[in-house]
Amino acid sequence: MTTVESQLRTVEHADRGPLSRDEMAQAIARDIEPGSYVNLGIGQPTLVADHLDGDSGIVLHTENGMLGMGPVARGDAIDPDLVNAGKAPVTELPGSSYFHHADSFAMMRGGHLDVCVLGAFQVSQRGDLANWHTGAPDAIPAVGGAMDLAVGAKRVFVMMTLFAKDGSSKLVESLTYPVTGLACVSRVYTEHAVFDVGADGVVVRETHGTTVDALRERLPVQVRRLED
Amino acid sequence: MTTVESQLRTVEHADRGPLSRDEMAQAIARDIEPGSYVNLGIGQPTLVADHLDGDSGIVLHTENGMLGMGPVARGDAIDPDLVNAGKAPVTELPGSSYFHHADSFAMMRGGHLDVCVLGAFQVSQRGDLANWHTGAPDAIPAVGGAMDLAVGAKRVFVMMTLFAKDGSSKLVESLTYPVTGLACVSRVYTEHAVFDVGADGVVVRETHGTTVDALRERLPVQVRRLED
Amino acid sequence: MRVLDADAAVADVADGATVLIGGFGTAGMPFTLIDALVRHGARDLTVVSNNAGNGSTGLAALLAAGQVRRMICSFPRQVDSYVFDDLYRAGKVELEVVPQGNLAERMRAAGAGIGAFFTPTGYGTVLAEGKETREIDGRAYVLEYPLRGDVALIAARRADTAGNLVFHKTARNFGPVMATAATTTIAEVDDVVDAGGIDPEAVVTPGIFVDRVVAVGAEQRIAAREGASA
Amino acid sequence: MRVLDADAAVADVADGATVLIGGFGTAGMPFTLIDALVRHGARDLTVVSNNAGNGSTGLAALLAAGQVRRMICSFPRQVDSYVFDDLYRAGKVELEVVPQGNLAERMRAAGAGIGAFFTPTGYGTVLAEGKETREIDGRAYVLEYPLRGDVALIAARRADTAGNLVFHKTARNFGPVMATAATTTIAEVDDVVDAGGIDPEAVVTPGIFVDRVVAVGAEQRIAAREGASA
Repeated sequence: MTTVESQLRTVEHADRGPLSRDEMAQAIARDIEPGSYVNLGIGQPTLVADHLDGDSGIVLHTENGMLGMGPVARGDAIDPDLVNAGKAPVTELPGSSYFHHADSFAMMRGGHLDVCVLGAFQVSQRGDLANWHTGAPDAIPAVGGAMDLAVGAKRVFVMMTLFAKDGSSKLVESLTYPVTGLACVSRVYTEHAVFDVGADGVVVRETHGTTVDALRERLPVQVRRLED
Repeated sequence: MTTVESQLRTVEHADRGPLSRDEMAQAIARDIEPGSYVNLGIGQPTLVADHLDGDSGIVLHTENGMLGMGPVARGDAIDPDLVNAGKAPVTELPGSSYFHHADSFAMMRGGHLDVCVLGAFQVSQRGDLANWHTGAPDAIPAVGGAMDLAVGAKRVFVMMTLFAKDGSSKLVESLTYPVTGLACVSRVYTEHAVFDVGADGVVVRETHGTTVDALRERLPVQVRRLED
Repeated sequence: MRVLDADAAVADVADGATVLIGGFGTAGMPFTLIDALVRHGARDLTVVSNNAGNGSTGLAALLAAGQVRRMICSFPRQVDSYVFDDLYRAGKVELEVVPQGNLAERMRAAGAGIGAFFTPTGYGTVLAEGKETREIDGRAYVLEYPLRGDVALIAARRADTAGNLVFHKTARNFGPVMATAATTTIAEVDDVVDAGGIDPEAVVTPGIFVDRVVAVGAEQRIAAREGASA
Repeated sequence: MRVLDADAAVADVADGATVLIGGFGTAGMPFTLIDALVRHGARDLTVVSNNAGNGSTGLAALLAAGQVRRMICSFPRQVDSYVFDDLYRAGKVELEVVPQGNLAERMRAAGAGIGAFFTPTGYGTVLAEGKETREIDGRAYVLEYPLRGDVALIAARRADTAGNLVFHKTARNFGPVMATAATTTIAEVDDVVDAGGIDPEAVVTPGIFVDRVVAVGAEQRIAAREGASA
């Protein structure tokens, strides 16, 4: 990841297609420093775990009260009392620890996690996040730990498709979906490109199967190159 | 203690002298219900422990992080890592538990202790407590857990002499010493009498070596009998 | 602390009570105590729990019995929350959604004697609408208040006769926090050992927070859980 | 987490830093780390600790070396706090007295991301003068703010290579809270075992809160303590 962090110019990989979900997960894994404490939320971001180097010393947190979470449990290893935030059975690694919910969320809210990876409905150019509610009037609201994760980690990465099914960009000028957290996302990984977002607006770090100029045609936000 | 709690009339023990310190401690011990969780502060109130019935199931809390504290340690039983709030070596009883300072004071502040027994410089008729600072200009201020204990327990008992060395009453209309806590004391044990204090003013529960009328001569506060 | 059977343990839960129920999904859910509360029949309950029931047992059974007037939780909607979903859509149960960490911290505040606290979680969202906010050291916070229970029903691995509890893996979740936040805390456990049978350094919930213990047995706990997933 | 020697562990403590130092009297005081901090020589420190030193070793030695500009503590005055007493009366050290539970809760808030909290402790006393107050549900509270450290120096019984800590009896006291409240937490321990060598259910301070560990050995710890009481 050192190379990525010290990256000075936007890299355009136009000679290939967009990233697959696994390749997105791999790209995120590559950007997580060895020794980091990481929360992978639920759903797609949990794929990142498959791409973490076992020797990296990266420790996974699950907000239901555990550090040192191991892979999903199978067969006899399944213990219904050992589950992740998505309530799937998991395993424990040597050096793990258990704690109660107030301590677990104090750990998150207190900024002790290095990285949190979340899915999203929308991310704004300044890093506002919408990922908990579609706003549909008949939906039963359910927030879980989404708002806590959004404001808690030192760096919040979003993993999402760049465009919704109707073709609209999920990277937006201002959120139209209900807010999860304001100015909390630092980086957005999509199949077409990786973006930094925040007070300075949107910067394209790399593209996959497209170019910055081509993206500009399709996105409702101004984007810059790293070298701009 | 059932008899004491259901007491309807003030009892005057005029045919004996004032209570000794040990008798005061015994009187307090008698008023603590079996199964109570109790903090005995530091100094004189710790004498109460010597008078608790071993079968009473009363559990002692020490604010430096322990429930189930046993007697003072002697000889080989001394462990410098196992001390009470006065930093004297103590022992642990079966069923004890250790916890950190934030948890210990959460336990106190949250009202989980049934009784706390404290010393005092002054107690006001409405139950205000002064026990942390003489107000002397050259004294180095030091509060410890006094203010936390004052506001935390369900019932705060004070154990003190009724009169200061200069003969003035330590049971007062309004505090002249710096406040530890407001309206927090429920009962005051002295060598001459036991008082209830609070919103209804001062009620004498019992006297030792004196009478209610004789106390009225010496006290700067109005006192009532239980039956008044 | 008293060791009771489940029916005796919940016998004084009053109509209209606020009941804190442990568990994250089914991990740490006190099935035996909830079953007893269904038999007891207390109504108009406000239930605080992370979820709003799974399948048809446990909290879902309490909801199905029509005993719950209001749910306070972080994540009601789940693949198997059909009992709650139907009641909610029919207008038969009220819902207050609270971010999971605020839910835990509000109960922690109740147990710790904190009058209110400023939390960054939820600031700028619909869940903070109408709430007091403040900027402190350049960060925006929402003021949240304690959440107290009349009763807490929790599940632990083991108790000793002093009421100390230890838990099992992520089934710990809300149990220790709820134990501090309720007037009366009732724990179902696999077994009860003598005082001294739990290492004082490893106690998770000190006995001061536990009023009643119901010894369920590991077998019955597993059976209840399997009933839950059936 | 890195395992270092004591001098390397404190080498980057800056002049003017806020240093949280564990211990209740000498129980849980990190003598080895404090000795290293004296050798290191960082000055103008703000030290947060329950007391203000005992005898002439540990925190008292740091004070005697003139490295402390300001003490934040609950109970400076003790039978053997003569080093602090003399410095204070000579106007060579500032003092902020904080009720013990507020001290612990302010550090807990710092570690837990709480912006401020309303506590009943201290209301109506000189220690709350000038502070914001509020009545909530009929009770009076004072608003208190987080207390953060640049560095925490604590003593624990044992670490594993994942940085998890367990403590020893009442020497636990402020250690776990301070570990959460500092940018860099340094723990001296009797020994370091492999990951897995501490029961995950019995971990008191998870490794996420521990940056550096110094393995002191039980013998050296006892020697340091005896030096302290000499």
